[in-house]
Amino acid sequence: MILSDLLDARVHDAAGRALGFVVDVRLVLDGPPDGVLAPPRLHGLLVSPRTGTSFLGYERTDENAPAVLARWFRRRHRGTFLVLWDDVAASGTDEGPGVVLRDGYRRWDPALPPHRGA
Amino acid sequence: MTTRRSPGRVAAALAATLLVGLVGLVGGCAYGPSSADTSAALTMTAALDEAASAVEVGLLVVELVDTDRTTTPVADGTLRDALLEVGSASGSLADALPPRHLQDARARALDAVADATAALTDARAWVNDLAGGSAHDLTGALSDAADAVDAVTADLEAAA
Amino acid sequence: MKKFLAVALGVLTAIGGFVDIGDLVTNAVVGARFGMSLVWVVVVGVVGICLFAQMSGRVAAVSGRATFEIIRERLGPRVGGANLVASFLVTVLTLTAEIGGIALALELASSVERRLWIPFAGLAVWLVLWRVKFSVLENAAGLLGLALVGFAVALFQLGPDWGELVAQATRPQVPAGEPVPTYWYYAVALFGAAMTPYEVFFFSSGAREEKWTAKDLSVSRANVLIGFPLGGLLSVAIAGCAAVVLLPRGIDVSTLSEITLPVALAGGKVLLALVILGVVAATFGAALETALSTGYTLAQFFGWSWGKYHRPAQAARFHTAMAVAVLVGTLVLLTNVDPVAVTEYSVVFSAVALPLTYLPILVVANDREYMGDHVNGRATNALGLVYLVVILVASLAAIPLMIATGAGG
Amino acid sequence: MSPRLRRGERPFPPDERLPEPPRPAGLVLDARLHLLDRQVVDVRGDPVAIVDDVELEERDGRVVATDLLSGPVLATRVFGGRPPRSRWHRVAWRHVTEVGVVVRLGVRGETLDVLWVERWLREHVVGRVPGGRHDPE
Repeated sequence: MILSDLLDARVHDAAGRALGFVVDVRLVLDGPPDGVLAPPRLHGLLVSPRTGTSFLGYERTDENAPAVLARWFRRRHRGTFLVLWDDVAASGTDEGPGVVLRDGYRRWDPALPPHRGA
Repeated sequence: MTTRRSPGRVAAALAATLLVGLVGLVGGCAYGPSSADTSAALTMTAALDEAASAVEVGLLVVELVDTDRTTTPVADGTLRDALLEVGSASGSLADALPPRHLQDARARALDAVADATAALTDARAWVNDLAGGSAHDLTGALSDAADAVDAVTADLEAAA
Repeated sequence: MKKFLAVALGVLTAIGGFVDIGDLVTNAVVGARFGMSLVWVVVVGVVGICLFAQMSGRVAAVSGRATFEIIRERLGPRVGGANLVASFLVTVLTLTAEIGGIALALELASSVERRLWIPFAGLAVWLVLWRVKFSVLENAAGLLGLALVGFAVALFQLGPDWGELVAQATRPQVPAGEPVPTYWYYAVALFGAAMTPYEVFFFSSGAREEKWTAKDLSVSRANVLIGFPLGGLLSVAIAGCAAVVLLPRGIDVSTLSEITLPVALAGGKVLLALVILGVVAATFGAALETALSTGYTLAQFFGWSWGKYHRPAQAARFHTAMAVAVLVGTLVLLTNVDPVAVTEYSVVFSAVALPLTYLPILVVANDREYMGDHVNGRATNALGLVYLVVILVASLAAIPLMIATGAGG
Repeated sequence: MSPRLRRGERPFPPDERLPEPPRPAGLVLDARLHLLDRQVVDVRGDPVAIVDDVELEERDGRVVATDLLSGPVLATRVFGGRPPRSRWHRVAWRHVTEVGVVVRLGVRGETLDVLWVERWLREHVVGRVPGGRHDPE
């Protein structure tokens, strides 16, 4: 699997209801190191009702300037949420079903933890 | 369930574009039969403007050479550029297809531009020291050509 | 003292490097047709390029990231790739115009036909890129380009009615007989001539070439904020010469030789020779900058090793890309296209391509991960947003105006 | 316009406040925001490639990133589709020493196969032109 198989994929819940698109993939460097750093573990998916323009990063960080731009990009990404990888039931690699979440999945606040550690 | 841009909207945009285009076309034709006259007259005045500009360049270059303010390569290069411009003006005039009542004006325009071309070639020969004559004579010839060009331009503008 | 010298040298090269074939041709064309009534656009353009260059230079110095690395990272491969294609094409078009400008100026200096100078000019540009150190190349071209001060000298010697010129500039009106869309078309062209994308690619990558750090920011800011406005004054002087000498005579500028007429009239052979030298140097310098920018944009988008601080063999793809760009520009000119016409198109397309380059820089200049304490202040951001709107409007208006006016017809 | 759910089809109210997720123990990276399209530099700071994509693999029930990918995968990110596995140019994650504004490696770029075009041009074109292997003057 490669990241672009997941990015922009459609997301459905177990009942087949469309929830949006994968706009980013959250990785966590925990676990035993592979070389200097731990290998990034697939932690969760960020799902937004629309794809595209997720690139500017305003929607998930505390960057606030210039205020007009920050507000605009944030508005475009209202409704974005994080689902943990454990809640993903299936992820088709091709055009097929896209990402399907398991029954009883939970939605979390998409904001990044304020300090990224080091 | 998702939309890449609904077909309805695309169709609406297309229709709007077409409509604007059509209105533009009809608007362009709204001048009726005289529109062909206007466009021929416009082509011809634009060509005459180009020739007038080139003749003014020639006058300025002759003045600069006469007062020893420019070098021969620059003067020669400038006159060659001016000659290219009158050449292009004469091409546009020949290419225009004016209505009957402007045919005479076109003939005079071609004559005026031919005079300008001759005056500029004389000036270029003089600048390169390949011909005699004085700056005064050259200026006279160029001024006459400029007057002729202006006269035809005025006639065309009156007729259009 | 050392710092003062650095600022002085930087300011002088910024002045000499500001004017390129685009500024030269567009200002002369506009001066001869519209007098001083479009000077306000030069002011808007100069403030814009100061803002943009200053931000991109700061981002490069603090984060070590040059402009196109930022564009790729923030816009992603699709939108970033579209921007790469647009910026690359505009830069190659500008490079073509600059090489043509070198040939035209050499033709005036020698009376040898320009077609014979074109391959020579292309080869000389490539050789300098291949063998000469960045700092030498930047400073020599900038200092020789200062010879264009001849246009300002000429304007003073012409002794114009200053009150009239100032009145035209401060109370701009569309001159009688000129259609309004044509006025705005040339406004966009002048804006594009002052704010060409390659200047920013070159400036930010140059910060990396010279290994700037946050400590160099004050020097770089002084270079930009003093050098570019003085370069802008030079642009205005070019327009002024045309407005004083060519406009009253009804001469339309369509060749480089016509641009030099006012200088000969005012200052005679010596000043004329100085200005022709300045044109050769300015176009040569700009040809180097645009050629480097083609390499910078490609290398930064694809992550190649780049920079003049490497031997060519250590930046093989970068040097290959530049050589191909110079070759393409030279071959295009050999088809006998008019370099002045190429220039007029290049400045308009510059205005079209600008927004996608400007926006990522504005965003990253506010990102503390990159910039630490050197993020934009409130005033910079306010101005930055105003210019975002100006740049967008110019970009969107450019093509419709070009079609409506028949490219200025 | 990029694909999006129409307003009426959105399953959740847009301004809902969601709970904060459990805070993981290690460094958190959002792939698009912090990893993809970033410059990769080698141990000396020389550019190697851009992170065009990332390969993931299931290991002991966890999905982890094993390699950074570069080269032809870029074209498929632009135009869609998927290049054959044989044409992926990989940089193993174990070489990565730091993820910041750039992705830093602990090895020389020369040793990695992603640089084959650069090496080919150097050996066959640029290195052969006189002056190609000298410092600029």
